[in-house]
Amino acid sequence: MSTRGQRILLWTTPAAGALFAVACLLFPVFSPPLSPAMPPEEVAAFFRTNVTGILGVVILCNLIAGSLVPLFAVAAVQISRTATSSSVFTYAYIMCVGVSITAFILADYCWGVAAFRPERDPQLISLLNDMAWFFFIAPVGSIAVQNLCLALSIYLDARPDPIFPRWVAHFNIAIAALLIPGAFSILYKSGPLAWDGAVSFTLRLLVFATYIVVMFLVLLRIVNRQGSEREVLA
Amino acid sequence: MNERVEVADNPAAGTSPSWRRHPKLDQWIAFWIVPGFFTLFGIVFVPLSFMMPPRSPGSSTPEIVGFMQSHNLLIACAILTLSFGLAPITNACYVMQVKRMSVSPVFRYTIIVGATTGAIVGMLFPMFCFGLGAFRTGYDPPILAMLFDFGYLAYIGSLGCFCIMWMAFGLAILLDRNNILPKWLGYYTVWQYLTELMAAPVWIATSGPFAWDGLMTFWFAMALYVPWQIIVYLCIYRAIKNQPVHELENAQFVVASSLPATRPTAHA
Amino acid sequence: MTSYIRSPLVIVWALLTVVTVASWLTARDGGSSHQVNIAVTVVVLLIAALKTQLVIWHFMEVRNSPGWLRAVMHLWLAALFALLLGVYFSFR
Amino acid sequence: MTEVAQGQTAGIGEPRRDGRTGRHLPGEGSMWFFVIGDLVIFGAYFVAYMFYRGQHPDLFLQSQARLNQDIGAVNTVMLLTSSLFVALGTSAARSGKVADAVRLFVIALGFGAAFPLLKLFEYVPEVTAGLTPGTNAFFMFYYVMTGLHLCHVLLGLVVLGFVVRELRISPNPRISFVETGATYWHMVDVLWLILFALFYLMR
Repeated sequence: MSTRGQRILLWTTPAAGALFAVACLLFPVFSPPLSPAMPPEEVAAFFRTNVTGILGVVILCNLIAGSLVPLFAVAAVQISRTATSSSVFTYAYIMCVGVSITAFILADYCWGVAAFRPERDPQLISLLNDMAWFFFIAPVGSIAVQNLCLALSIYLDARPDPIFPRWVAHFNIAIAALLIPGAFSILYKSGPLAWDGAVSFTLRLLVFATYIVVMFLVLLRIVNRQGSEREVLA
Repeated sequence: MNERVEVADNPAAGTSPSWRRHPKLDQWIAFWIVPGFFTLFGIVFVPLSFMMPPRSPGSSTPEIVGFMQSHNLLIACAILTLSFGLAPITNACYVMQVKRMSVSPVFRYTIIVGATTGAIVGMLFPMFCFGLGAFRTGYDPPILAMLFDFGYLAYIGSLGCFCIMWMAFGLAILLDRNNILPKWLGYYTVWQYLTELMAAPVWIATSGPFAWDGLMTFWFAMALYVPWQIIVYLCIYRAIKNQPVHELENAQFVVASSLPATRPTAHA
Repeated sequence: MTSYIRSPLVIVWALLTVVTVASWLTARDGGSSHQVNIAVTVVVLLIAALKTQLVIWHFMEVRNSPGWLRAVMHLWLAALFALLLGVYFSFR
Repeated sequence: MTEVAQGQTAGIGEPRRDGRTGRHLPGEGSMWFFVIGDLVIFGAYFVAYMFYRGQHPDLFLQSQARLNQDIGAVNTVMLLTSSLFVALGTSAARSGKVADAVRLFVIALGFGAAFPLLKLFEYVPEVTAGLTPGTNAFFMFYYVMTGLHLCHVLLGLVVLGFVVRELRISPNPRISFVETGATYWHMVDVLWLILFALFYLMR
């Protein structure tokens, strides 16, 4: 079985990553990130003055929302190839990817709906904005579990010549640990843990970007090494 | 888990620590996460936030505001946000056993999709409705009341994704010829489907036995669901324990290692 | 096929149908003014219990089943109708 | 037991005697687990209905008066007749008369299929007259319980279909499968008998 399909899908990742980076840099809500302490009237005013920028990025993100899925799908295939006794982590990984992507899409929608009619009651605009930030920053539970599934599969790989290098497991656990504080962003309105803070926002996005780049390179090497070996399908 | 202790006494093969050589370790890790996850859930839902048993849909506005803006609710939501990723592991345990059955892969793919959508609409979304209400003081009471309704309706009234999941799971058990899980568990799973049907009226009734905190929709469903959840895990425990080593997906590597192939089955 | 008409099951079925019609007529007469009517309720519920017993016993073949199953079925039937009547009368 | 004496002359329609014990569990044991459980669950629902009925007797009585008792009674006879043919079919299959069994099960399927159709004639006028689950507690109970039962009926029709299929295509039909399907169908009948009394007839 050839790995051509995996390689083709894997190579969509750089394009997806570039589009996400552009979206992130262009998004008015992120430069600088809106403070959670902002009163509803100011949030509404912000949306009124930035309709074009917000809607543009929202539509772009709506289109590219799932474009990192191929990377995760290739990761899932490689997880299923590790010699563990079952596919349990592959299944958990796939479900987590579905949940994470949906949370991102919901965040996108909430920002979009807020910008669609910015003259709406400021309370509602603020509510939509809060909800969008919640969905964007907080649901790290699924990403963390995703990484842990990958890491455990690597640790437990019984092959004499393991699929993944062992450091990838450590790396995934480190990434999970760095992402986890994001869950507590809903408890704070200021400081590093608030959704515009150094830990929940800046660190989180940088960590995630690093993760995508590293995983892309790792998977590229693994898929190239896989050669004609049969894929173990879940 | 006594197998693991004994295996640990074996001389390690290669450079890996010996605990990693236990052939079913991945399944056992996933399995033991489950009770932990449900215990955490129980603590967060009941004594921490009093989200469960459900508040009455007929609560007065001050009651709703008081509940929605309690700090404990916010902490509960943060904990759930952190741990809801364990739900897919829970479901992966079912899916793995379905994979071992003699049935078509459509069953496990159906369960995967049902579980994914279920985690989103049945957990992520209601959690954020409650979290949002608690996050910002100063929302208008009608907005809080809407989030309250949305949260409970999405949590208790999410039907279709679980229907399809229980249907696929129950049918897979009934059609299976490998006897991975007992047949009567398949029939019990049919009642899970029944409880989802019973929960449909929560979208209509605002009080009485069919409201989301009602006897018919909530308490009877709980009386069926809680034992089911426990029984299903006992059955999955047995299924993992009884799985012969040569059927494991890593069998070719495990048999070659220091562990004798017959050893774990001797405990089964 | 005609030999099936002489089956004992047909007699059971005839009995079931007759009591169904009887309970239906009872309820119609008693129900013209839709008042609480204890007599109608008791008759109707007892007929339902009888019919349930007949179906379980003869159609489901519980009469030839192991003792535990017959015990369970009797217990269920007795408990259900006792509870139904008990709850009914507790609100009188 | 008087049946034991009859056992020697067991003819058509008489259940087979199990040579070893004289007692025989019809169908699979797991189906009986389901049947008993389902009866207990429905029993709990029935008692809950009686309880809430007792709290608002007038409301329930007035609402009950608006149901169509005639269709209810006809449906009862439909299910009873269907059950009779299922029972006859089961015993025919047991005594090896597969062609008869197929015919009897098809007739049973016909009577069974009349049930949802008649139910439709019952529901549609009620809903168009504004009697929906949201109307009051009685109609909520009525729609939920009859709806739940209707789901059982539809599932039962599918099961009967599979029984017919087994009898037709299998050279050596599994009697236990036929018995399992029959047991389920009789349970559906039992549930309706009680539903009919509680929702349509009692005062």
